[in-house]
Amino acid sequence: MRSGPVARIGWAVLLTVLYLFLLAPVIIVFIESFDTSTYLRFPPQGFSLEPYRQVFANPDFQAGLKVSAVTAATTTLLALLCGVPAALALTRLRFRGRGAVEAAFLSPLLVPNIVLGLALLILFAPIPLTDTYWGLILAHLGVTIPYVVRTVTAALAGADPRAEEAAATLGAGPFTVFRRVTLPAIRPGLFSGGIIAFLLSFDETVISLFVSGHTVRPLPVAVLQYVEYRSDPSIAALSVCLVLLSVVAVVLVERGLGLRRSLRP
Amino acid sequence: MADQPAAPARAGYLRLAGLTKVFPGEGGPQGAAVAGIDLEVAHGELLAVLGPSGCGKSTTLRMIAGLIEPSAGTVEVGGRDITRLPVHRRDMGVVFQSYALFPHLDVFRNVAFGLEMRKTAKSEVRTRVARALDLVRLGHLGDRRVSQLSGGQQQRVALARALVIEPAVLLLDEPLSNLDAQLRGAMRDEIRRIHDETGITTVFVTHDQREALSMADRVAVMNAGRVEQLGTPEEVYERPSGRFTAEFVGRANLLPGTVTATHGAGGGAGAEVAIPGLGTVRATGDAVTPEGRATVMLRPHRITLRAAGKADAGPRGTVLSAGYSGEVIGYRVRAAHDGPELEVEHPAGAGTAFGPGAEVLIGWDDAAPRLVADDGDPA
Amino acid sequence: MADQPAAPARAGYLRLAGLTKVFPGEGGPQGAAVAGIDLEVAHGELLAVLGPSGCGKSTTLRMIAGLIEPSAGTVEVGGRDITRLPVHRRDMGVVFQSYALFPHLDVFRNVAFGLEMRKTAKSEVRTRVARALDLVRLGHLGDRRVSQLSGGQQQRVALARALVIEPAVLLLDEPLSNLDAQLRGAMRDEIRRIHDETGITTVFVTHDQREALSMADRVAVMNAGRVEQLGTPEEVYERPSGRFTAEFVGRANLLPGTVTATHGAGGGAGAEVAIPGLGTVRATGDAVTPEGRATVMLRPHRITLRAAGKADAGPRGTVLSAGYSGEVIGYRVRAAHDGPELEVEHPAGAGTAFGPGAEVLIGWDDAAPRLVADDGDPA
Amino acid sequence: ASPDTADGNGDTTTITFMGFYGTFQDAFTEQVIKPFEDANPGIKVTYVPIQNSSEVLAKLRASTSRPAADVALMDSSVAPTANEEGLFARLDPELVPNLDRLVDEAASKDGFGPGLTLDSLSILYNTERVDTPPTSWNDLWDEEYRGRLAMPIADTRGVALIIALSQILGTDYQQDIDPAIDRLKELAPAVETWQPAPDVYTAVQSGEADIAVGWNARGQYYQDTSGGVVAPVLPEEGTVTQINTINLVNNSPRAEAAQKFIDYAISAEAQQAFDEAAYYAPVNKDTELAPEVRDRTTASAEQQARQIPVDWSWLTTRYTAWVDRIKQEVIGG
Amino acid sequence: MTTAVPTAPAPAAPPAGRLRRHRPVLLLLAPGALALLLTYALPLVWVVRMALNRPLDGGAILQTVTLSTFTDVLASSHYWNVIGQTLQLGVLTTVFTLLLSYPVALFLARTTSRWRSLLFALAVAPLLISSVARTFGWMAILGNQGVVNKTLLAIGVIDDPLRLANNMTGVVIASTEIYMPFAILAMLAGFGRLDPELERAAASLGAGRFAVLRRVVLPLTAPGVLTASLLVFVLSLSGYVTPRLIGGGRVFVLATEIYDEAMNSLNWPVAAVLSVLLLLLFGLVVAVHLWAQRVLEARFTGRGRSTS
Ligand SMILES: Nc1ncnc2c1ncn2[C@@H]1O[C@H](COP(=O)(O)OP(=O)(O)OP(=O)(O)O)[C@@H](O)[C@H]1O
Ligand SMILES: Nc1ncnc2c1ncn2[C@@H]1O[C@H](COP(=O)(O)OP(=O)(O)OP(=O)(O)O)[C@@H](O)[C@H]1O
Ligand SMILES: [Mg+2]
Ligand SMILES: [Mg+2]
Repeated sequence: MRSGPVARIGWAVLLTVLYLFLLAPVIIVFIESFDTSTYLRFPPQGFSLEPYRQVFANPDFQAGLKVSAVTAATTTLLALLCGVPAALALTRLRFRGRGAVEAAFLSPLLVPNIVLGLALLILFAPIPLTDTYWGLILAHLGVTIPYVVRTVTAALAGADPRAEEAAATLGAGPFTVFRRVTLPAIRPGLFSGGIIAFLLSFDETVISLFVSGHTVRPLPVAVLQYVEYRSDPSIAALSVCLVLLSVVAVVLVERGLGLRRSLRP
Repeated sequence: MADQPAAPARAGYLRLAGLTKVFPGEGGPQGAAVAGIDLEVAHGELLAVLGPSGCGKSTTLRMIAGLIEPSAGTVEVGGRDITRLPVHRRDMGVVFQSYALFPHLDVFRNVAFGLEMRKTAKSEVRTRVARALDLVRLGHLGDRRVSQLSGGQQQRVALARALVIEPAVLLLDEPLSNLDAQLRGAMRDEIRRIHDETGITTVFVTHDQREALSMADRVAVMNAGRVEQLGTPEEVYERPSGRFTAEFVGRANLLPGTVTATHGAGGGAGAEVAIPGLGTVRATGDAVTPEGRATVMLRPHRITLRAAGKADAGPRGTVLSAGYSGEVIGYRVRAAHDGPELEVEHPAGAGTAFGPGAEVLIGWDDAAPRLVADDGDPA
Repeated sequence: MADQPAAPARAGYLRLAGLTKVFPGEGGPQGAAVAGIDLEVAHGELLAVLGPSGCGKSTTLRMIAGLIEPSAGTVEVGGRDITRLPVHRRDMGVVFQSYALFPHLDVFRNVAFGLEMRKTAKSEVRTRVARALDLVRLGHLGDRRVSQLSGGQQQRVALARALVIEPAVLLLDEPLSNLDAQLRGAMRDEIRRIHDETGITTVFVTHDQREALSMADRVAVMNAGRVEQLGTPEEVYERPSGRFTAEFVGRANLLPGTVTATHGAGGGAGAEVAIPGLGTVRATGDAVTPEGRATVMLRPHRITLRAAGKADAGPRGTVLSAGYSGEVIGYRVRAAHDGPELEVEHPAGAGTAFGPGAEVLIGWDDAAPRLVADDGDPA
Repeated sequence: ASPDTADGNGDTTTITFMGFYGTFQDAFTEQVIKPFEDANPGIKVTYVPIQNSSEVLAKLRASTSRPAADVALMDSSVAPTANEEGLFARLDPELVPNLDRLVDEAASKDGFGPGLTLDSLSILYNTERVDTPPTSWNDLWDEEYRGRLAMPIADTRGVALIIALSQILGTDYQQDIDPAIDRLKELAPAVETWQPAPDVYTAVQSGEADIAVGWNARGQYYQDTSGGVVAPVLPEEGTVTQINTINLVNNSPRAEAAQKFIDYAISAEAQQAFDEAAYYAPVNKDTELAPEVRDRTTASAEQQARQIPVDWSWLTTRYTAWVDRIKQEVIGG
Repeated sequence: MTTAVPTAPAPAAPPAGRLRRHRPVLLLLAPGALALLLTYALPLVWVVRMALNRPLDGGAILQTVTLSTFTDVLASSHYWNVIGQTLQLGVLTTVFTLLLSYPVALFLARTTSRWRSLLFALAVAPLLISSVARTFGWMAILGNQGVVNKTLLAIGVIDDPLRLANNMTGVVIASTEIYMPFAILAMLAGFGRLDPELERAAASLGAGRFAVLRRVVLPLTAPGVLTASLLVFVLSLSGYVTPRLIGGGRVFVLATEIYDEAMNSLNWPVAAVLSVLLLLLFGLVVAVHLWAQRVLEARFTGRGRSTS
């Protein structure tokens, strides 16, 4: 359909402005990350890679990175182990209360993280699971499983159940069908779900704030606490690193199931 | 064609007895999706299951394959009850409407899948897959990705995959419905050829009259979960048992009238029926109500129209509309002034064509009129 | 474009001149999606645009409607150039293939939409919508939700919505392709009836030969962005200008041979062509190459087969396969031993049927053979 | 989670110390822990950084049977609670001889952990952007500073400010703080931020705010690192001392090593090293600070003269209520 | 068709049979269900239990069953102020997020540009970027010395810095940006009915650009907008990082109060009560949403409307 040049240009300008708004913090953080001053100032006072060096030299960040990586990896693995079978049951089996079960599996998405964080603190503190790897992993598991269930469910819905039936008619038992037909078909979804779970866990801040401590302190908490005391370019540099991590994840997810299907709310 | 010398007298190899499926939460106006089907398919026979959308064809086929658990009834193959056998232990080749090829495997591996499940030796797998691919004329495409194949080729891979395991029974669910007209004709011949070469007992589901009639040894016409009629293509087309079959298998003028005389019995039965606007029509068949009423079926292409001279005798009519379609001209004709409206098909090109309003003489092939039980269930 | 007795002498009401569309980034092997179309549609005429998938039918229609901007060429209605007019200012009723009904409005509001855009008075909207709904026989369903309608009903709502604004031109894009066979026949008659009642100039796009031939006043056969032939249904079917039209509009045996004699000229031209296996065939038409070669078109249903006695003269053949489909039996016949393979269609039921292997005598209707220019572009 | 290497190989004992996060950690590790470890090869100190005293309290509560630390820092406004709950143990004067050498404010009356650092509330200002430096608490109300104030007072700083204001207004904070609260309410519209991020010192340095209240020690530290842009002022009316106490965690299996460490931390030697780096006033009478440093801490004679006395153990019971009042009446009002 | 059936005729599935049939379901659901029980259901029960305790001075907890903590909290005008600010933040953020996301979602739903994937990724990728990092970026943009004020001061548009940070304004601006990707995704998912053919149909019937937008696009996209509004509202009600870092200490929302009570005041019962209140607020919002969705859905399907 054709539209006048004024409308077209106006529309383009509006979209550009909106995209700029959306990307503003990332752009600014990127610019600031090369500054030479000891606190954030605009415009930047100079150009240096020193902030990046500081990030990698900071023992808190190093420790946080390790905690976050270990936690996210373990959480992802467990979330897949819990979420994939559930998604299978939800898409491939007929049983009474299926809708309710699905709602239950997705419902943690509707509970505020701050409440979940407090709840986990109250539950974990006496055990004591706070400030431990397992506490952190369990805490993250609750919020990542729904995402895995959702992406894998989407992948399963997209995979033709007829192919599974065909395999059965060709003599494949249920487990063989899963291994030889279902699994290859949902691999992109599994992959995307895993990446998203990893990133969610890696970036999780609020819940971690409650259940982590100084022995096991994940990176975002370390960053938040750092930001509460200092705002130097190294924190911008760290943010840029986190952004890059996300970009890598986005690319990987897009290669897998596709962003759109993976992130559907 | 004619009357089926092909249908062997052997007892049914595949037998369905009282096969029924009620889906949970169903049982509304229609009741069961499949409502007690009894059917025997002879060894080596090709049976078509023909019926409108939603009549339960796929459900029946899937119960045979073991993909749906029947609510009641049994499935037997070669005298063995397999009703409770899980899918992967039945020996059935299934070709799905959507083909359901494994997208992550190439053509060769798709076809080999069933043999691998049977732990067939590598070398034997190779030769048998090659043979199956040759059978469907895809010998050269073994290492193609499934996504690189055309619809017709995919269809043939699905067929090869089902055939290579040499199943006891081959089941096809509307295998041609995704193909375009051209390809469909070719695949029709192909499936029939393969069936004749392999001799595998085959059940195949379709809602396309043409497909069923041209391919099958026998046709089971289904409607609302039941088998309406089971017979050779010609039986089903020429001697439909009821209104549903008459109208679903080809087009039909169904003309109610009053029986004035009957004669003969069984296959040779016939009657004379007075039809308003058409006079008395001699028809074969014995479907006469106790009250002496009957419905006569006249296929549109068995009716002839001639330009009506003033003096000509015989039933007359007025052309309401004429539609040219190359091969034939389709007319709608009103018999007499207030008689029934008839559909008529004339070969086009040769002879005269009539425009709307033309007065015509209506005639028909003597063998054409056929009595049909009016089961009051129009298609 | 042959001679057009049916086309009225009035000047074109809708005129396309050099209409062309090249999609950005296109221009590959095929070049333009629409490659310079000249077409005139008379006031009140119903023109069918017939062609295979992807030939540019929709693109053409959308350029007429203003939904796609042409790369070149003009669109005129009633002598006024509207090529640059935005969609909503053109006065065209469009029926989309997917119907494109507004799901958030009920039937009445869907139909009323166009009138509301024209700020028609409330009371007038009411009467005109009611009239349009009556025209498509949906008068009783005004307050239904669109999702509660069957496919055929939705189709009729779309039609009413386009008609109610009394557009200068009505454009239909494969309006019947989503309907099942039964409904399709009925809607075909319906659209023709409505066209005859309203007299609105109509262009309608289809890839279904039968639809185009039976409904349209004239048919434009399109291929690869161009109009191959424009003519009445009969012209297009009986006297195709080239191989593409011959094969796309109906099925055809195309038999190459050597011209032994020609006679007549213009409409009365003819030739004798020697065809291996069939002998010498008299055909109408003048499509003869300078080298004296020609291609003869023989429609399958114009060929007759007879059981061949030992002594019978005339071309012979062997039946390769036979397919029953109720109305007709389709044969594949090999002429002589090494002659061309012929498709033949016989009316079923009456007369004899042949099984594979039968020896037959091949004959044809004298008026049937037709010379066709071999443009070397098989459908 | 608690390192339990005490019985590992007899010769090394590792004690866990919970201290504040940030620059405090840097200075304390460098000036106190390292020399201590050098002097006592058998003892290692692990520094567990925490955000604030509440966190220490929460952590210790959660780990009463197997304490998460052996030694912990705690603000004197919170410490009495921990003492009362039995989270901390009384010190053995035999093992901590330096207890005798403490200044009065730092000395513990009931035998629990003594003060480790003395600090006081001050006014911070940006020397580049403020023409007339503030000298008095009353200057905060000056029209000139309107909209340029950073007042992070929803914590101990607010409590200290109330006490200072009560002193100025001539009321007794143990009786009635309404006047002080009312005075703060007047200030509310002029405040730019109640919770500068990252913190006041940076906010003043960057110019996000020009005037702020903050702790003197960190203010002095930032004066150095900002090249004089940030300047702390100890107001002429005097100020309130804030004390961080160093405590022995109850049930610590390494109580002896822990008390050895505490003794060292409050020794004149450690105090001098640490305070010269971090600008706290020393708790040990014997500490001799370099004069230029001493003048910038509360230990200066001038400041000593103007100390506003505070009863922290009394205040413990009111602390939360006061903070709530600040939040609800001053900030939220 | 008289076939002797060797196996027993299948009676209505006996209990054992039912278990057998349901065993795969139970096996597949078990790990996930267990994990969610442990990490989600159980903690929530614990919070509710904690809310029935009483706080004692200095952070000790009296184990009891009483609603007095609830009544204390609800009697305090401060907490009503907190709830009010929470709602204010939620509503403002939701409105702005929807307004700014709608054009982007519409654009992404309709564009056929070959940059489509990239533009889509740019619009939703921030979702996967740590919100701490993004909030930090906004601190650098909105502050008195931030990018906006520095720029405007430099070009002389303003004399005094705009107060964009350390208040509700700043929190709303940053939150809007942070939740935009969520809104865009939710809208895109809900724009399924937005068939471009419908817009063309409307245009062919004489609808100009604006009429198409108002009469066709808006009603058709309403379900997507509704879903997005629920999502954003719910997310912004519980946002913690942004109010904390940009709120300047004067934006009190339930999330920050819960954190302060739990981690600084060590007042777990009050924190739990606030959490329960937040959950109730959520429940209310979700209920309203479901109702609105049903109403909207009825418009498309005609369900819930008696058709004569
Ligand atoms: N899984 C199911 N749950 C509930 N009802 C079903 C299910 N599968 C099919 N049905 C219903 O059972 C009836 C028969 O369906 P079936 O698929 O067998 O029809 P069909 O003859 O194959 O039709 P088509 O030609 O459209 O494929 C239909 O009414 C259908 O709605
Ligand atoms: N928006 C577009 N961008 C690029 N190419 C297009 C676009 N629309 C159509 N085409 C191409 O233009 C050619 C003609 O398309 P068009 O839709 O007109 O075909 P059609 O005859 O209507 O086919 P069908 O019967 O399948 O609807 C096709 O090759 C198609 O791929
Ligand atoms: Mg089916
Ligand atoms: Mg098209």
